[in-house]
Amino acid sequence: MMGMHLGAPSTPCVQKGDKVKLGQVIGTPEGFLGLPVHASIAGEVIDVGPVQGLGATPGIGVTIKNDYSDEWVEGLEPLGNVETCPKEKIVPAIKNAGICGMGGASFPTHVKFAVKEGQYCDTIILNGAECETHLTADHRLMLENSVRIVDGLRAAMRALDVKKGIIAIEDNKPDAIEAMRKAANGRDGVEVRPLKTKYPQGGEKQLIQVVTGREVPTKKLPLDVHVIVLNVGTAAAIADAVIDGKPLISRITTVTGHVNNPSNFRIRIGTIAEDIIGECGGYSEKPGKIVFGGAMTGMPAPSDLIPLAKANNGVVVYNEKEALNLEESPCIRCGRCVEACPIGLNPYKLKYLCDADDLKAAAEADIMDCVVCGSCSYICPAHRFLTPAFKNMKDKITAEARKKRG
Amino acid sequence: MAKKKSLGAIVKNGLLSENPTFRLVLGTCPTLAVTTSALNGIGMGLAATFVLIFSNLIVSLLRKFIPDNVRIPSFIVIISTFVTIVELVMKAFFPALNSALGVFIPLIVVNCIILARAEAFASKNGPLASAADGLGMGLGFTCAITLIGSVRELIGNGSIFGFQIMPAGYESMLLILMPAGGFLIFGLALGIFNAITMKKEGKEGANA
Amino acid sequence: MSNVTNILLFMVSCVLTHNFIFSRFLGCCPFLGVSKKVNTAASMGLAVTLVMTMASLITWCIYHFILIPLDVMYLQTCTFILVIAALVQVIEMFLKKTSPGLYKALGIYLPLITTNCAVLGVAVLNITEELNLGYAILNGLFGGLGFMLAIVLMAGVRERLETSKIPEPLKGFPLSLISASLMAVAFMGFGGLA
Amino acid sequence: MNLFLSSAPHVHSPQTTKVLMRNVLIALVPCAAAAVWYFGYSALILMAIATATAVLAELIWQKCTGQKVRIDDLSAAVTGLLVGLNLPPQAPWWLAVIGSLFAIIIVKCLFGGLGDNFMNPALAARGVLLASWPVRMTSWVLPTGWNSYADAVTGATPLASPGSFTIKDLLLGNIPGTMGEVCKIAILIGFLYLLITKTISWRIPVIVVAVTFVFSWLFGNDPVVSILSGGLLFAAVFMATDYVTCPMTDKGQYIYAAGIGLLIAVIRNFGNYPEGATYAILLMNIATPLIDRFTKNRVYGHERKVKKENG
Repeated sequence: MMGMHLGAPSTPCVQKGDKVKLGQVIGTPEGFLGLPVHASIAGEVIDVGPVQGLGATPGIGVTIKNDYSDEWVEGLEPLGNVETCPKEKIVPAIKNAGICGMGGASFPTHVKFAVKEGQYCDTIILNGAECETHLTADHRLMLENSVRIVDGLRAAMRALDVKKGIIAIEDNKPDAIEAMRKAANGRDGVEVRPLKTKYPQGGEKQLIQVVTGREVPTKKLPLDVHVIVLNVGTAAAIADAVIDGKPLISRITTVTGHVNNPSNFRIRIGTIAEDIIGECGGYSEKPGKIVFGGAMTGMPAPSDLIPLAKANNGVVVYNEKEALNLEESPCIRCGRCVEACPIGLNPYKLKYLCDADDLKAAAEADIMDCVVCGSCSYICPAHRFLTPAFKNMKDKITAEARKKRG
Repeated sequence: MAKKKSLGAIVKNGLLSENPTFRLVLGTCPTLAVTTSALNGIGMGLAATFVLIFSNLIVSLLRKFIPDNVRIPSFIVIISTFVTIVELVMKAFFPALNSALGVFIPLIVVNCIILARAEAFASKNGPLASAADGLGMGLGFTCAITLIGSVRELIGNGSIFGFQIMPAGYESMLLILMPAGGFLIFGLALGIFNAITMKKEGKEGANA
Repeated sequence: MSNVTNILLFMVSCVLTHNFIFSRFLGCCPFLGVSKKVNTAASMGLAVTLVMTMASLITWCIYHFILIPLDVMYLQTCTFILVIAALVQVIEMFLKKTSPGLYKALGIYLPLITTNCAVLGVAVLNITEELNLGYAILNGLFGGLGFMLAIVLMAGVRERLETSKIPEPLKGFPLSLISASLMAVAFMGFGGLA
Repeated sequence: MNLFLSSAPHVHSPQTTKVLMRNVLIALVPCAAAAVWYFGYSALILMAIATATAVLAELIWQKCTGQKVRIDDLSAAVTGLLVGLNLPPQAPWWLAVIGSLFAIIIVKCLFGGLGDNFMNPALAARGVLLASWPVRMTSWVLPTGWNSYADAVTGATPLASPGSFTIKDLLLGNIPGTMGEVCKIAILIGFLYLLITKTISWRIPVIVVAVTFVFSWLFGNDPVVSILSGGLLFAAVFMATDYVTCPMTDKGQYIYAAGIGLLIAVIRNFGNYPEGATYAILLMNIATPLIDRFTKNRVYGHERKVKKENG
């Protein structure tokens, strides 16, 4: 898929019938936020055209038939050890590898590293919190290649010459904390910080507040409080790109829910859900809903032919009873959503503004600060659709602002 | 209001389509305070009607001579003279009613209906039409507060105009005679009135 | 010392027990009309308190120093209402100059105060209850504060009701009246306080 | 295969409105049982009538205004039972019917149904009944117990004549009073149940009782008795914590509860009603929208300024 990252989708640079090797660029980046797209398997391109992704409208995609040769493309330029390689080469390597945030936001990492004039970064936080339900992808990653993660962190720290790197892991993963501590000792400036398990601590704003005590002011970026947050998966990808020069072609994803044996896989980007679930021994029950991502923020898939994107850290299958979304009943003003909101907003009030489609009042009531974490809809006893309403309203407001900027 | 309407039509309009209490929601203070019994309601209604008719009459007669920017104070003077007349008449002939209505007799001056009608209608139309409008408005007001007054008296102490209606075992609901009851009954009456007119408009809209 | 306590008692009675709206029914028209927003309601309440206090002062003096000597007590209603109308005019001009913000916030409601039953009501009550000058002014002030308390609470409630699914025929006045009746039930709790 | 496309979040907490209301009903069972134990069979009838009328009224209202019938969320049943528990044991049956009708139709449905009323329906009904039929609502009766059918012995409540009842009586509840408020132990059991099931938070009841304790002591009467007598405990646990009519934020609930406590003490000592709890809570219900307006949580990333304008 060309549109797997935040920003303009790339344009395919291969035609039907071409032979592609593993890691070959099949989509050139477009615009400031653009990222190259790489072939995650070697084989023959059988179609370049619209593919139904998670978004409402189908995007452009390249379908490759796998010839199982897994032959790497030439011309990869590994930089060797992260501690000694030339600093200025790291960020371009990240861009060429097509790395974007793998926690869910899919924000191109090289743009995050572009530190503008007058800004500086003094801490890099690796998000190992993984507070999302059902998902253990990052947990697995931290157990199996903790050294790679620390390498990626060191590469990022050297690229931006940052002194302090903190790996934040929730204390419901003690073995991961142990593994990361072993990998991190001796590496200067790297520290593992266990956190008390709490949803939605994995969110960027919450993590910064918990780890550094700083608050990202409204309408500002983490860089404005001199912090950059990376997912542990992204750090591992950076290490692959810098050390072996390999692009981002696969990721660890949890496949769980009503499948015969739920497990974590290292899946090639672009594999369709049907094959992934097939790998787990198929559905254990008639599926009602397939969700890419966790239960609190995951996106529902229209069918099981959806390809895996770079930021999908989970594929969860629900049966029909769970999928049935109970119908909204009147709000009983119990205040649970106000308590649940990590940002301190008034979800019940915002919901009325969204129902009345009052963009100005909603913007005034700071709806743009909503991180769409789903806590309010989860806790609401009356099943009111709070998070979806806020998501649509935020999109409307950004679309409106973009139209105005024109 | 400029088009020539027959006097009857003006009176009817005051009663129904533009009933001051239900439709324009004017004069709420006396409506709430005084309707503790039907008798008070009628007393207040007639007093207000008297003032309405004559003040409309005088205002429309003098409308050519009153310079525009002094309009409101002059209206007030006219209205207050009639109110004083009513006050003195009340004190003389109906002392019981006067004590029942209490402070609300002088308050007729400030009653929004009168000033509103004087301002909206009387200053633009001939004396006869204004008097008719005064009568219509006054009757509309009287009917409305008598209706509410009787409802409150019926529930409040089981009688209308003093005749015991409710069966002996009935224990009257004292709340209705209190301010809270006044607000409630007036609110419900307005609600029902709106519901009826909406259903009527709905029907008219449907078959129109 | 006793003077302070019975002023305190008088205040409690004026603001709470015999609240101008909930137990004396004076000033309901603006109470229903203006109480859409809490800000306008507060400024309206302030203006009415101001007018009522000054009105009670002036009308009391007129009554005792002009009407009684000339023995024309029956002219009471005319003189009072004219004084109030003039007073509102003066305040309107005064406000326009000193605090245009408040003036703009009040806007059309200022002339409405002249027809506000509470203002004339307090003036007449001062006379019928034979209050001396001190208590007359207090009656105006505390009456106004009671009015303001009621109208601000009402505005709070009505703002809250904006987000409720009110049945069609009840929108606007009818529901405000019913809410006022529920508030009156609550205010009865202050009965006998003073 | 057709898949549902419902949006995130895909899981939901088990506490639905129905579960919460059911918890409140269960918490009320001890009080109801105590009432039947002390005041005999008539208490049971009264409560049944009140609850049935409430549920029926809501059903008919929702049917004839064409709304979706939602009586299964038990909110009408809770209101009905509360109206029942607020009546004196010897109250006539029509008092329960009128109380429930007023609570459901006027205070709740006219304002738009569940969640839209700004005043606690059961309490407003009690206020109205107290004002309309003062004699009926204040004819207290000494508990004659389940078995004895001797006609009731009237007596003043502990509030009206303090010191005539020992603390034990107050706790156990063989004292005159409305059905719900007599047995303090039952109320405490209900309160614990609500706390364990996280249906309500401790904030409001504890602060209301604490503030009343302090002010009763300040106003010079024995605080312990004043807390255990009258409708305070019952009102604080079941009435003041009604979601719909109490503020949304913690800060707001502190102010709301403190206000109630203060008003209870003031009305009890200076007003002419022995029972202040009803009116105190009604008054604070009116103030709740204003409290909500001025106790906004600080939004993440905004400096500490109280936003006055937007609602």
